[in-house]
Amino acid sequence: MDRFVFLTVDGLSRGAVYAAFALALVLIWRAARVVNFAQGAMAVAAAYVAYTVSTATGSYWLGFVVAIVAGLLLGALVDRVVMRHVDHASPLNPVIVALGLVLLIQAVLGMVYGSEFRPAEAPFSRSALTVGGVAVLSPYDLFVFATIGVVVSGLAWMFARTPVGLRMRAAAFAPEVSRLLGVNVGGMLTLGWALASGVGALAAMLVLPTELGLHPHAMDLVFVSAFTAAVVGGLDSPPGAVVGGLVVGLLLSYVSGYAGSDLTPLAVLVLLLAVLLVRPGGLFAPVAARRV
Amino acid sequence: SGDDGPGSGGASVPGVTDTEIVVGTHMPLTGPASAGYSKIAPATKAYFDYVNANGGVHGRKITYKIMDDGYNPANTQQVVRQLVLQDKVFAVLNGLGTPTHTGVLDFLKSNRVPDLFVASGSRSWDQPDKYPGTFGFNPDYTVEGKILANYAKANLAGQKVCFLGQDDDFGRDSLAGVEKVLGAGAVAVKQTYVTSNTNVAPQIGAFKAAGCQVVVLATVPGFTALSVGTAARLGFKPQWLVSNVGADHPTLAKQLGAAAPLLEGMVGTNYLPMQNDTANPWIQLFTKVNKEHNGDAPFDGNTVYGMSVGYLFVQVLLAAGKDLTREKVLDAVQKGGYQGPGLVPLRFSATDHSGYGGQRLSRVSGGVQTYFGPAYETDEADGAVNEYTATPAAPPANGVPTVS
Amino acid sequence: MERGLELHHIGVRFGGLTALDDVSLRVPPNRVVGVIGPNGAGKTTLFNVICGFVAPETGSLTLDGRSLRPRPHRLTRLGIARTLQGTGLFAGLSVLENVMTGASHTARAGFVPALLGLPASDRDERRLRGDALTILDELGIAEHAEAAPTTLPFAVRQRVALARALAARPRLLLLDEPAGGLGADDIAELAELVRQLPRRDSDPCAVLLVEHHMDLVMAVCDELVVLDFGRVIAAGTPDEIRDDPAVTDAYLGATVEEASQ
Amino acid sequence: MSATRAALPPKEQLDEPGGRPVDRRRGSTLLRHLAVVLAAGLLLVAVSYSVEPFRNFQLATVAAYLCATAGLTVLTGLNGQLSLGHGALMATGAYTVALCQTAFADRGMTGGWLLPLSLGAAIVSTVAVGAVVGVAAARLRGPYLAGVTLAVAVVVPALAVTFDGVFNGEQGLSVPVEPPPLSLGPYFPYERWQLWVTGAATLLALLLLANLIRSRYGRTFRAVRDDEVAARLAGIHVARTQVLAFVVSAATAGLGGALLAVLAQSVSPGAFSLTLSLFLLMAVVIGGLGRLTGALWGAVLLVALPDLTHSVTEMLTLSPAVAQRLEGNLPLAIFGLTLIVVMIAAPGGVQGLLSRLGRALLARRPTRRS
Amino acid sequence: MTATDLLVVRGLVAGYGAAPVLRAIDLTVPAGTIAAVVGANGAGKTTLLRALSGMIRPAAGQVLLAGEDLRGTPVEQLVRRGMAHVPEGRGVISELTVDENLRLGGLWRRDRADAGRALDEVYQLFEPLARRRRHLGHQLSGGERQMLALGRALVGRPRLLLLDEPSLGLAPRVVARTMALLRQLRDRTGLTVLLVEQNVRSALAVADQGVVMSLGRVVIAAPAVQLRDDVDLRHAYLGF
Ligand SMILES: Nc1ncnc2c1ncn2[C@@H]1O[C@H](COP(=O)(O)OP(=O)(O)OP(=O)(O)O)[C@@H](O)[C@H]1O
Ligand SMILES: Nc1ncnc2c1ncn2[C@@H]1O[C@H](COP(=O)(O)OP(=O)(O)OP(=O)(O)O)[C@@H](O)[C@H]1O
Ligand SMILES: CC(C)C[C@H](N)C(=O)O
Ligand SMILES: [Mg+2]
Ligand SMILES: [Mg+2]
Repeated sequence: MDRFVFLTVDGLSRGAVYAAFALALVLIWRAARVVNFAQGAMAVAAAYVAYTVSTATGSYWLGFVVAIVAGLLLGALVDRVVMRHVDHASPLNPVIVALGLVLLIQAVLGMVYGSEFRPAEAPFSRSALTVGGVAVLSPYDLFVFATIGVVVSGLAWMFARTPVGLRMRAAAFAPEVSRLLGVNVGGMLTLGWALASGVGALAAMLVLPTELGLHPHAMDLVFVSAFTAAVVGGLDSPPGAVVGGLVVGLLLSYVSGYAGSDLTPLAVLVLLLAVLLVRPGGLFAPVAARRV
Repeated sequence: SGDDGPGSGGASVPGVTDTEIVVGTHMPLTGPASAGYSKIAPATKAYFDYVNANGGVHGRKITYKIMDDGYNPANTQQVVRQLVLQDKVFAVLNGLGTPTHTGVLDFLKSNRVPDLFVASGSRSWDQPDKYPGTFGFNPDYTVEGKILANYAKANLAGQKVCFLGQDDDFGRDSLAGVEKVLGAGAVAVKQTYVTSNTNVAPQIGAFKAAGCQVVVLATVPGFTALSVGTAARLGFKPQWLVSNVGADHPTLAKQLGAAAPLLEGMVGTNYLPMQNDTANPWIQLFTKVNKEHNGDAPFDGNTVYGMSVGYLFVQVLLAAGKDLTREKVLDAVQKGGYQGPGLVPLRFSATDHSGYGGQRLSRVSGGVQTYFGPAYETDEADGAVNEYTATPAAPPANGVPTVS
Repeated sequence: MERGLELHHIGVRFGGLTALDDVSLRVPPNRVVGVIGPNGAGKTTLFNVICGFVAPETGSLTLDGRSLRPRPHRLTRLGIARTLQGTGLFAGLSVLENVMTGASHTARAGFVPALLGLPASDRDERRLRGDALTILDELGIAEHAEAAPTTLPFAVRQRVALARALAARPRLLLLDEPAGGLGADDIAELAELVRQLPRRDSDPCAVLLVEHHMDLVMAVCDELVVLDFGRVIAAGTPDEIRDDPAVTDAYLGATVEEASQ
Repeated sequence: MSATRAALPPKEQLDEPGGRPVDRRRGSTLLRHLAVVLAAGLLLVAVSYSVEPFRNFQLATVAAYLCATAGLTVLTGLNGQLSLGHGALMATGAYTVALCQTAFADRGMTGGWLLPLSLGAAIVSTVAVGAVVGVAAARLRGPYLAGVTLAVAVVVPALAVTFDGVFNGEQGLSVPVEPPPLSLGPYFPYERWQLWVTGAATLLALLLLANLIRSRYGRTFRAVRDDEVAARLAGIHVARTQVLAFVVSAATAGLGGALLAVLAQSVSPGAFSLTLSLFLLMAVVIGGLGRLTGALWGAVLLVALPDLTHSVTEMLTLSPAVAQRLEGNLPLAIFGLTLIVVMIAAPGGVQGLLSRLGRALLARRPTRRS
Repeated sequence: MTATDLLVVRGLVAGYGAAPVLRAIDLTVPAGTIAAVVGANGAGKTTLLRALSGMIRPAAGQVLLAGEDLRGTPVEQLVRRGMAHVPEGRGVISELTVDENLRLGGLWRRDRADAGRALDEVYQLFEPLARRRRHLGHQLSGGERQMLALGRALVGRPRLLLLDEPSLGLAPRVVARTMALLRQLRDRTGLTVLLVEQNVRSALAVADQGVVMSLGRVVIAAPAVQLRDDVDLRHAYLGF
């Protein structure tokens, strides 16, 4: 029983960080209809900037803020300099360009920072508090949950309730028509990329302390888990990303705990199939589109 | 480019001219596995450059071609073929990794390319009958497991021993070594990890739940740090006994950052001089080479490793004589008896192609990793773990070996 | 044996919205039946039921008296073909290939002959291509056979869609707003074409037509069914319908002049 | 939703597959394609004699990759299904061939027919795996399909570790392959023999694929890609077509993996990582999606580009301190940058570029004459 | 050009590739009038509207809206100048709800209160939409989408409305009502409409001016009554 509680809590805290990163993927999907394979590399780049600032100033929080700002800027930059010029007629094109970006960013990071692991500090203790003899969440986990809660509800509110959110959705779904309706589609796209990349950077800052450390490839595996989470939840749904993240986190924890960590990839595939064969658009899929 | 001049023996030897010897290697310079390892080959090259600056070997300069395989066996296939067929290297030196190098054994054999000092502790390299041209360098993982277990048996008797290993040969061979010494049922909890899953909390949680007091780690550096960090989070503080693969303190400390003090008391193994032992003449030599020929890159265990490989190779070239051929090099290695920076014997002979045959234990104390106790040697079978008492050799005055 | 397609008491609901309510109708062989009704009355939904895209909650269908549980890809085998509102052409296929695709179900050579490039497969292809060219010719658009559909004027695209449906040699053709976006001349030609379909020497077929263009409807239909809020509010010959006040009220409405008052 | 179609064909690809006017297709498809394949085969033999062993090996690798990229072209380019998991299908073929060849060697069996048998087995096993994945894939679209295939790409190599009793974990299996037949002479270069074997297998696979693309199956693949609803109304069973495309694609990918294993004489999970799957996709898109020639450029690129960028960086003389940093990373950076620039400048890929060039030249000629 | 000419087009040339579709279009639409543009399929009517609203960049010529040259004005700025374009094929955003689609039409406006009023008016005008506020665009029938697109343009209270085949797919009754509505809006609010139609009869019934296009040119622009009633003209240019 203790083991179960332990694995559950551990799974939830891992799941929360997957959720954060999945959220970034959902954002960019909603804003630009692109699965941004470069999200991980971009987030790591922002985290390196934070690392540089933190080591230079000794302030974690300054680095934290700088990471998010760097993420926002990098997202805008990627949109303006690269993605804007990609022919989106085939949705594969942006995917391939994103993969190119991954190579480029990781290589540049490798050149600038080397391929050693750098420490990724956590701003709060990661030691679990013990309640009744059972280790439960650590202060850091609580920080992660709170941050993600704020971000998710903020974004959900923005998308559903604000004019900017409506504009962003319209621009993503129907750019031509939206322009005719006075929406600055280019601006919305850039905003979408910036927001997504900012959330990605935030997620990286939350994820990295739980990973091996800071490394150009540090988010590769997280990307795979987070993409799975986003797909399980439904790529169009921010709450779906959160639920998907938690589900994936729990699954990985239970499987490694009870069956062995070599079975985790298989478990992820089974989860994906189980969910998608029942709901091909993810758990939180919108109403199936009328096609005739 | 290598076959345009004949060796002095008359017949053309690939990669050898009167003025040059071309050797190559495959290394992970990029990708997730490159952390740490990417520094080995440049260190080796720096040592060669140092030797070249001092006149080379028998008047020949050594050219070292480093190919990046990203730790991907498919790339290894390509780059090794490029080295052998295109660049016509004389030998492949210190190719890194078990899965990567396993794939090219047959190719190297059929092209009769000497395959020297593979950078991995797998036992695959020690098959003189099947692969007469292949030689290891690292002590094999079973030897290491035995030595770690021997320490536990002698100094931590009665404590509950548990084991975390990588889910491949590395982990398996190491566990086999541990069980050879402690007995088959003696390891209370055995867990494995895969590099594609960076959450080791379930495994560490299991150790804690079982009340493990000693945990043997057959882990790469990233997962050593991760395990130690995770254990601390869970309030679990066992005695760590760590394979040399994942025990380099500077690497671990860098990764853990502020949490580096968690490494206090960690027992590790190694078989080369400790990089922080500035009194050691080998370290002095290598530091100098690093400064002059390696852009004064950060100096750590990988640097020492790379230069030690270079030193051994130069020794072998010298022993092979002026009329260099591939056969002569293999003979020279098999003749054995090389003394260098290593703390334990190199076991090369006609029937043994494994590398170093032992380890010495180190401990982190006060943030410094230092050796303690004697060096040990043993075999990968059921032989006893013995102290190895020979005094280490001193480097030659100019840092370049001479014909013995 | 004059039975054709029959719908018995079909009901369809989307959530709380009743799209079709107890709809019965019959399309006898070689007749042109029109379905008209206000926007959102359920006309396209009716087609979707016949095609199997929408499963009715109540009611049943029969084809020549035999019970029918339609599935879209089996339709052409049953002798039913349909065009889509909009054109639904394959953008990456040439016009000719689009039309050949319509007759997919008639191909006989299997996978292995196709893989090996055996004559059986080549023969199939030649036959399909010949048939398709014949139909294109019949519709007067053979010159566009090699063109990409997206480069063609709308009226030609509409014809390609029609040609693709005809390539299946249907006994019943479902046309969903075929005149949408066409000019007066094109509509006149279309009317002529539709009128001819039941009278053709080879492969005559019945037509079920959904259309808002009254001139066309009145000119080609033998019978009309009027839907409103998913229910049949009138049925009869075009003349009967034209004078039905309920229809005028729900659908035809007044002229622009009258509506302005 | 735009991504439900993995690939809208650029307009210029309409004349796909192959020649443009309809009526040129009079004679037998088989004979026409056979002629091309034979010519290519002869060319390959001639080339194999005129270049060094390493180039032979590289060409053989191109051939092996070509199987996989051609399969992916059929799936993604023609049928519009996105697969991030073709590396895993290659792994399936590779491991099958390894197990077969080892079994033969262990029983002391020899003979020239064993390798084709193993390759056949590899195809069969990949078809089985492809069918299973394909059935799931047929229900999914766009990124959801990408998600599942991504998981497949991660799982299949991981299984080699889970069932290490059979697959020998990370270290993998070796693939015993017999030397060239003695009838070719005692000094026949092994690499040339490798090129012959892989070249022959690949050409055969391409022949079949080309036939298929030219048949009604090719047309139904593309119809399903363009408009599923219209395809169903045209009497096409969409799901079945998608599964078929997946299976065909898997079969060739499996063959490609098997050939790669034969070339390398070993298999290990690391050789079939997610990265490989992603690179395959990049290769087909850069080569030019939707055409077999595009697949060829993609395969060439997969082999040549790392080599090319490596030689470029080798030409620069760098201080050891800088070299330390750039080593390995600079080629990757160049590769990434090239990829981005190519995709922006020529979204139709290499083949699209060549067709445009060809058309421009054709268009100019008549004016010159007049 | 008089002060009351809201839209003036001079020598407009535009197209998609090398060959222009529009060859020197001249057109004047006085404020508060309805101009019906008719012509065969492929004449370039849609292209004209797209060029006017900046969705394709004209190769030559001038477009003046209330005397201001529109050259170089980005598409998204045109609504702020009072021009609304309801594109061919409706342009309903199928992933958004009916309500969101409509709100989008007034989002650019500073006067939020009036935008809200305009929204209510549209719901009153098209009650099928009011019944489907929360439905997603793709759930609507063809005709319902057409209403939504028109209503969305009206929420922005434009001065000039560019309509591309609004009658497409609409029931006759709704066509008549839509045309009547245009006339009402013209009379009540002074709305100016450039109406592209295949349904020549309905279009000419409400229009003040008839413009016939053929092969990318305006072949005749005349008072609508004249085109409607002059049998010779009708035969010559409209074929009925
Ligand atoms: N998949 C669906 N989900 C929800 N509502 C639907 C769906 N399909 C149709 N409807 C609704 O059912 C009603 C009937 O729609 P249908 O498309 O059959 O109308 P129609 O008669 O073809 O109209 P039009 O002439 O405008 O094309 C409409 O109100 C429509 O909104
Ligand atoms: N996106 C495009 N690319 C290339 N050519 C086009 C494009 N759109 C239209 N055309 C061509 O431009 C010409 C004019 O088309 P346009 O759509 O303006 O005609 P239209 O008068 O609106 O016709 P319809 O009544 O069919 O709507 C046609 O020949 C058409 O083929
Ligand atoms: C590179 C080596 C020192 C260790 C590595 N795990 C291997 O055996 O492949
Ligand atoms: Mg309809
Ligand atoms: Mg038009």
